[in-house]
Amino acid sequence: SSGSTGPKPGPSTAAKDGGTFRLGIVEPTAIDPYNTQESEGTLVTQNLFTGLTSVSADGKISNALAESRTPNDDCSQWTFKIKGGTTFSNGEAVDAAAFIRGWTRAAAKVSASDVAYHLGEIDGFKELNTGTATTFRGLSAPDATTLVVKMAIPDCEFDVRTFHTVFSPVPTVAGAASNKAYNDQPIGNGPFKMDGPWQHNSKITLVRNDSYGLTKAHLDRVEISILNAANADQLEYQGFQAGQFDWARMPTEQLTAAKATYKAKGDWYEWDANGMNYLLPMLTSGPMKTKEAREAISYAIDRDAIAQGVFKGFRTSATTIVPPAFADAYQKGLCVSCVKQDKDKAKQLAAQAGLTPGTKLYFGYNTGGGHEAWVQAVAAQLKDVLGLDVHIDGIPFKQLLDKEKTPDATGIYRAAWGADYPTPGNFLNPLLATSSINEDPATHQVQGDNRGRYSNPAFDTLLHQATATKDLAARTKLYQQAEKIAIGDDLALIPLWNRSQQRVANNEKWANLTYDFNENPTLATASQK
Amino acid sequence: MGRYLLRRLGQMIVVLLGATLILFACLFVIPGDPVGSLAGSERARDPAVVKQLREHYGLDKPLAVQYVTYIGHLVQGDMGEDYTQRRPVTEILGPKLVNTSKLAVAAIVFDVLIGAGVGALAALRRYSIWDTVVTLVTTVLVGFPTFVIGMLLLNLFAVQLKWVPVIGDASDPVQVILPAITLAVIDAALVARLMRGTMLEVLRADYVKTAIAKGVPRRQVLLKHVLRNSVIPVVTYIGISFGSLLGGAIITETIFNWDGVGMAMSTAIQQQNNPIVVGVATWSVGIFVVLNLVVDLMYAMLDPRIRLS
Amino acid sequence: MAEPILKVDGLVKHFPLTQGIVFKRRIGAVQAVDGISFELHKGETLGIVGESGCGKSTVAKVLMNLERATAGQVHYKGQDITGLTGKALKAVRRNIQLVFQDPYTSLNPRMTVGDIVGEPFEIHPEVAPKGNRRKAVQDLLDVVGLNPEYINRYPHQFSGGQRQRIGIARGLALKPEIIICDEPVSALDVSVQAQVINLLDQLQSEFDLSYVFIAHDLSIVRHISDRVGVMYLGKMVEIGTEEQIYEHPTHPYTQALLSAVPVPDPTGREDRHRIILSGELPSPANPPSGCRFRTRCWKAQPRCGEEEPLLANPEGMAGEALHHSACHFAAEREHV
Amino acid sequence: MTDETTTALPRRGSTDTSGEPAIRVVREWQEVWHRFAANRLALLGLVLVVALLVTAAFAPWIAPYDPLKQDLMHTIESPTGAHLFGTDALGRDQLSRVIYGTRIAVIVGLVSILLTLVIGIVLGAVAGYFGRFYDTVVMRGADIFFAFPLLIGAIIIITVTGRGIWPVVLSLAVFGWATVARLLRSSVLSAREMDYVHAARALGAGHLRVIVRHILPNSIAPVVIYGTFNVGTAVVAEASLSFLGVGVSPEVPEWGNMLAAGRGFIGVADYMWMLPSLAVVLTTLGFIFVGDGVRDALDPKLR
Amino acid sequence: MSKSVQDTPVAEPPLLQVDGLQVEFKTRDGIAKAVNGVSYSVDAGETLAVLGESGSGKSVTAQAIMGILDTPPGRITGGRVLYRGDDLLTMPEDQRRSVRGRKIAMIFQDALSALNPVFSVGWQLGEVFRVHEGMSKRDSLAKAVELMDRVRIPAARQRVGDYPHQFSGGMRQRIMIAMALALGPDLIIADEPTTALDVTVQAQVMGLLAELQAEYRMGLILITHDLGVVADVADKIAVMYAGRIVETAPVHELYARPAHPYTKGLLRSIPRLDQRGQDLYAIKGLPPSLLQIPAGCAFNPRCEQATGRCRDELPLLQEVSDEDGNDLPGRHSACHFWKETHRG
Ligand SMILES: Nc1ncnc2c1ncn2[C@@H]1O[C@H](COP(=O)(O)OP(=O)(O)OP(=O)(O)O)[C@@H](O)[C@H]1O
Ligand SMILES: Nc1ncnc2c1ncn2[C@@H]1O[C@H](COP(=O)(O)OP(=O)(O)OP(=O)(O)O)[C@@H](O)[C@H]1O
Ligand SMILES: [Mg+2]
Ligand SMILES: [Mg+2]
Repeated sequence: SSGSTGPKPGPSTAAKDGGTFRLGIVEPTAIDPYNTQESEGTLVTQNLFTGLTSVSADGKISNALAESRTPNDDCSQWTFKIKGGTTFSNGEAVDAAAFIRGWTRAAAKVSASDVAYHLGEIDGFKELNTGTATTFRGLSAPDATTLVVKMAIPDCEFDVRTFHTVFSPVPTVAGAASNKAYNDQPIGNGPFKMDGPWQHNSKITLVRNDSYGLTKAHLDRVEISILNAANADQLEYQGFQAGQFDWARMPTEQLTAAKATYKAKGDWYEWDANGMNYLLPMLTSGPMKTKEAREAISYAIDRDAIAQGVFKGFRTSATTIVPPAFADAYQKGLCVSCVKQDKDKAKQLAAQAGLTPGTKLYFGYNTGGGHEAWVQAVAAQLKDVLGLDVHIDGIPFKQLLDKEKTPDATGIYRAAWGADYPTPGNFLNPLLATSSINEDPATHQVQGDNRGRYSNPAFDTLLHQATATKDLAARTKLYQQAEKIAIGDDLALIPLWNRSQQRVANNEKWANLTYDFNENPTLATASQK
Repeated sequence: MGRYLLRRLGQMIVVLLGATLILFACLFVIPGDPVGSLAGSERARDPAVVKQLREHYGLDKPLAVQYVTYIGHLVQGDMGEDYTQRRPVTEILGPKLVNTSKLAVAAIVFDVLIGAGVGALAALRRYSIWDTVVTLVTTVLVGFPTFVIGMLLLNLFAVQLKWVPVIGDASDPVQVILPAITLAVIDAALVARLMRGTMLEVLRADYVKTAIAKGVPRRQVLLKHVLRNSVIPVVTYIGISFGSLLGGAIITETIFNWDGVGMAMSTAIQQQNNPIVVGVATWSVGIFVVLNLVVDLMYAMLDPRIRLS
Repeated sequence: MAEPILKVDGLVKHFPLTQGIVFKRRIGAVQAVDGISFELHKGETLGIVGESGCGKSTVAKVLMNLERATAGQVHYKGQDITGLTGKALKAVRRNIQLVFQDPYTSLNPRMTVGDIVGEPFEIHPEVAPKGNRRKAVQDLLDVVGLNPEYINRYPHQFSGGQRQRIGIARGLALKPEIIICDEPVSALDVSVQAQVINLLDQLQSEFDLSYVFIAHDLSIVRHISDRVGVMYLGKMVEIGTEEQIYEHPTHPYTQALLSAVPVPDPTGREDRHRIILSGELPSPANPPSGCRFRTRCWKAQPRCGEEEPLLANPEGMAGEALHHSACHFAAEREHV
Repeated sequence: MTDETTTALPRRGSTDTSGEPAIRVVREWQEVWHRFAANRLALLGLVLVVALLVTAAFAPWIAPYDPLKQDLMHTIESPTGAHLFGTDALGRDQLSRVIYGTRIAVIVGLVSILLTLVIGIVLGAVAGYFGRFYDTVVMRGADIFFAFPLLIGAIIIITVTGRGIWPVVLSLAVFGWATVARLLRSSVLSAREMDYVHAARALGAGHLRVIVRHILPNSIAPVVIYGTFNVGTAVVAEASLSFLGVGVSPEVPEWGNMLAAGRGFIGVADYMWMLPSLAVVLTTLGFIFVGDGVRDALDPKLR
Repeated sequence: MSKSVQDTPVAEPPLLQVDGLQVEFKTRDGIAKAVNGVSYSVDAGETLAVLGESGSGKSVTAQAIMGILDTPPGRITGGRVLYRGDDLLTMPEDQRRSVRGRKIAMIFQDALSALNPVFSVGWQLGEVFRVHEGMSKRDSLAKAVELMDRVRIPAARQRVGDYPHQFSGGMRQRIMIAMALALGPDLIIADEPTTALDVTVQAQVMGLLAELQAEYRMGLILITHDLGVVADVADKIAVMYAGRIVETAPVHELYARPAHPYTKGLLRSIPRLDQRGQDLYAIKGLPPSLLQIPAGCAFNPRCEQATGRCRDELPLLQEVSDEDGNDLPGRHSACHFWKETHRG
């Protein structure tokens, strides 16, 4: 069941104001844009702040507060025209200075922001980030509605990045990122504002921002309950069933039953999201060193059987790293070995690679993510087809990542990636570029996200070309070529399945409700029926 | 007596130091850098950020120094700052502790009322249908893991019957009932069996005969003479079951979305959020030691033959 | 006379007296035993009589090293045993045994009679070789008048008297040199009592055993003892041969005691001359000054409250009947 | 006359070893067995326990399928003739997994409890009997271990050692002994003041003997109850560890794993958690009945 | 102080009458017949002493009367216990409870285990008043002190809050006595009340009992081994052997002329102050096993006069008469050869 189902936003029927929308999330790391990082935090921050651009669920970028975004010829400088006359909910004007303020605040050393690296291409980031400067050299505001961004690393798709919440404007009251009072009750310029501070582990309440500068929201309030991470999906779904929530995820085990109940009612959403699940092979040492070995593994896995048997059809097999949600860049079937299980080919390649039966293969995965079942299925298939001695090892997430980073890591690891903003580069760059290995010279640990240590100059060159290409179609082509090298040829990552998402929503009560790019409900458009 | 208390308090400090030291050592052995990667995300942390955080948390210093620093701060009531939200541990744990205490107290009340009551009933009606029913029910309950019991209860009362909300509010006393029962069930079953066992012995004691011979009504014989003597092991058990309560709280809190320390602890361990782990452990040792001091005092109160010295 | 086998010297045992339930405060001490000295010779029986609560059992326990003496020494064959531990203590205990006063609590409810009586052999395997033990146990049961068939029974299946005999059998098992009997026959019917007494007598003559025999029954004490000590409130008030104590008691308390002995003959019971002691019974936590008996003594004088009478030969007495008595006005009473 | 009253005395150093003694000495264990066997519930418990052990020993012969054999075409199927207990999320036969699960249950349940009991009884008895310094050391030590709730302690141990059965067993013992020790200590405290303990000491019995023969038998009942009761809870604790993601590896056929995997199916495919629960319950029941039986059999007053 | 049996009006039923009481215990080795048809009675103001071999069923009988037998393993298999004519055994529990403590009180043989270790003696003494008279805690405690004084426990006021284990054996026993005396019952069953007491205290306690007896016309069943005490206080005596009454007699007559060989042996065993040097007399042999009570007369294996008849035929309790054939009131013997024993 690829593609997506569910009520489309469509032309809004005369939306009625009012109503309280309720849903559950897990405790975010931060809701202040300087450090908002995961989907849950983004849900809050994005409704509290409006940045330059917005992105639709299917990855189309459009202007939000920006009226125009123009790069110079070599994309070493970007000029954003900002819509005038909008204010923060405290009445302060949202001007270019507000953006500079926000970006500077996030990049400053004291913030130790986990997401500031998104600003890393801007000139002066280094100095700010290491504390040798206190102002952001690359940013300037010739007038109140013009923001000029000078790039240290030219990037022709920089504007796509500005969708990320770290690029939000902040009012002067925000102060430094150590201002805890603000962090817990940010004052923003979004469709909603905070109703009281963040009650950690308990509740976040938003109310409509009636002074919002763009299309105002319809909902009066949004009540966000904070749930235990360990079984949030269970709680969300139970809460939904009990009528306590209007929007929910559900545990994999309950999907079939939930779909049967809610699809007919029109309360069911299902789509392939902007993420990818794959196996991360360790390329520099151990059994996964050769391309043949990786292909053998890939051929040995029966993705369809697992998608049907284990996921009951709620996952679709993947053949790429750039997900199908990126319709323009998507190259179905790129990974040939991913298309269909082929035991003979697998055996043959394994023999070539010296992956003899009985070879030990480490297979790491993180606990607490519900990965146990499919991991066992994959392991069983590898055992069956190739006779490998697969050692599956479930450990906490953090340990898993630390393990992947060590220089002597071998074997395969369960991995997944989700997009921050809609560009193939957001997959290819962090996951596969040589620069993303960023090995610590002292410990030889990987410090970037390319933990498989894939390094191919041809691939790197293509990526560079892509970021320097202004034309979207041409850029996409370059990305496709790069992906072809890394996945099609080298199989540096082994695609497993697309990131499929399912949600239930109370559409008896709500209209104009759908999911957004970050898999969150579109609170800004939703309205009472 | 004052000396006794003082000595116990001194021992309490030793226990605290011991427990935190063991914990520190354990955490040290766990591979990986606690601030090296982001919690719960596939993304690596910026090396610059990592370096900065390591300095901020003093992780660049030797373990012994870290430990001494921790103890130094602890004395001043400062338990450090956690790694994910970068908030003071005391601020994070404070409300959680309150919530868990509510749960624990309610659970202990259930343990005592239901556990001891049912156990006493079984003992009084030994070999009757009651006894069998109690034995069966208590064993069957023990056979079910806490999470199954919790989920069944939640499913029935919150999802199906909608008597209570799924996502509870720790400040509502009614909503503590389900999680407290879940938490108490296994201990209550054990208390019931313990009670039954000791009570059977006490019931045969000569002094019970004396009381009957005095013409004391059966009810009073049971409530005063028998109960007081049977309750001693139960009190002991309640004191020590605190540990299992906190353990059970992890699961109960997960299932009922009860924002308590058990939950915090288990997530913190997974995330290597060591300040929280050490914080919870320090609290729990402290509470435990105090609790057991109370239990020991209660002993002396319940059984005058026991001399505290 | 030869060296005494047991020599007790200024034995003191005080129990702390506490008040309050939770916060126990020490408010004084029960002076259960307060300076007692006596000697026990080989082959001799020393009877100890005295009011209930006067410290007889405590003396027994301290002699056995079951309670640590607050002060004073116990010499066994010249060796001070009060501080012994480990092997040395075990060796001494091999030769001194105690028959407990309370036959209910002194038997392990989870051991069969066979095990209880056989335990001494297990602890001191040199006494009875392994193969002989069962027989030895049966013989012991037989000796104390218990049916050897009961060997597999548990204590709660016996009557009080039967239990007491189990305790005696256990005490006899090692055939120690000294047996301290703390009211060993109080729960027995006279016939069984007679058996036990005869048995003790017989063992004594055969093995030259020494007994410390604590009892309330003065007839029994007289029957079995060579010498008798009379205790009152933690003190020894009179000590002498059986003849001296029974025929020529000089301490008023002893006289009162003897006068109160019930005679197993109902004839003329209405006109017996008993010395009925009056006055407040003093507490061992707060004993009277001077002579401890003075509060109930009909002879009491101001001197008695000021000066503690020592246990010595009373002045102005001589002859056969001369023996130690702790009374300023020690004198034989006409009546008895 | 008086001759009749005296009976032959046991002579010192008598060498009479001839002949069987007239009276049969019933061995203690015979006794206990006798009383145990008279208790119907205890026998039922024994049957359950023996069945568990037999199943564990002969699992490969009893189980209809390979417990690891996956069949992705037939996942999460309700009980049928072919799969009496249905299949799990990977199409493995639930019955076979439950049967193989007995092996781990025996190891986790029995071994961990035995370890717990051994450590707890030794330390508890020492603390209670010797008192003072020993008591303080043991009890404060126990406090340290108490302070870590079992699950949390187990998570820490397992995080250090890695997942597996033995780390689970180890953590159950390491964090369980303190309970036993404390439970035992409190009953030892009252037992050690009994006259029969004095009596044994008066006989010259050493500390070991006094503890083993006199104090333990009279104070162990709560521990026996706790121990047998906890065979089941150990298995359940294992399940909780699986729930928290630190139990044994998920492919291992083990009840806790099955419970943890099945919990998501509450209300959807209940057989997924009910059957392993049933197995745990029956095991627990078995051990509790046996424990009660043993306790009663050991107590001469309760027959 | 002593009252002869004849004084009691005939019309009134005896204070307590035990009639053919039978008690057995289930043991692993079989049924132990501890009490095999015991009958005796006490009138108001009268003292019945129950003598007998240790293990002969004296305490069990008492427990059966009080209704505190362990059931199981014990079982009352027959007989009646009539209190002022009402059968206690068939009485509803509530009614029976109001009799216990208030009308019939018991002094236990083993004082330590009979006192609850976790309550102060004052509390336990006071409980009687709280239960039966609805007294307040404070008043009941004052009463407790009074009682303790009465049984001559030194410094009663200070020790009222102490616990049983802090008292000496004799003191505990006196506390038990105090507890029984508390409400001035009609009947006291005293199971070896003075075994742990020295003679002076014993004399006081017995004196106290006698006083109360005279004052309230209290009946007393005194179970004891102390033939001295019996001689001092008893009005009549019942002698038990192997769960049966083998002889009953008014006190003077029993001592003078026992009518059963067992009684005779018992009396001969008494040590006397004036007797020294020789071995004490003791009845030969061992008490019978209750699992296998010898056929015929239970005493026959130990009896010097036993004949074949004694082994075959169970002697019933029969009236004893003097040489002139006059029935001796209150005298019974369960010996085929009572005549020989009594008159010989
Ligand atoms: N463990 C103890 N703690 C406090 N006081 C005690 C303790 N043991 C005994 N006593 C007190 O010591 C005194 C002597 O007691 P002991 O048992 O030696 O008396 P006794 O002479 O054996 O009396 P009885 O004849 O009644 O057995 C009593 O006042 C008793 O209350
Ligand atoms: N629970 C029991 N199980 C088996 N036999 C018992 C039980 N209780 C008492 N008996 C037996 O009943 C008989 C009578 O016991 P009881 O206590 O009445 O004796 P007694 O006459 O009071 O003796 P003593 O003078 O020694 O106290 C004894 O032989 C005893 O072994
Ligand atoms: Mg004594
Ligand atoms: Mg008796």
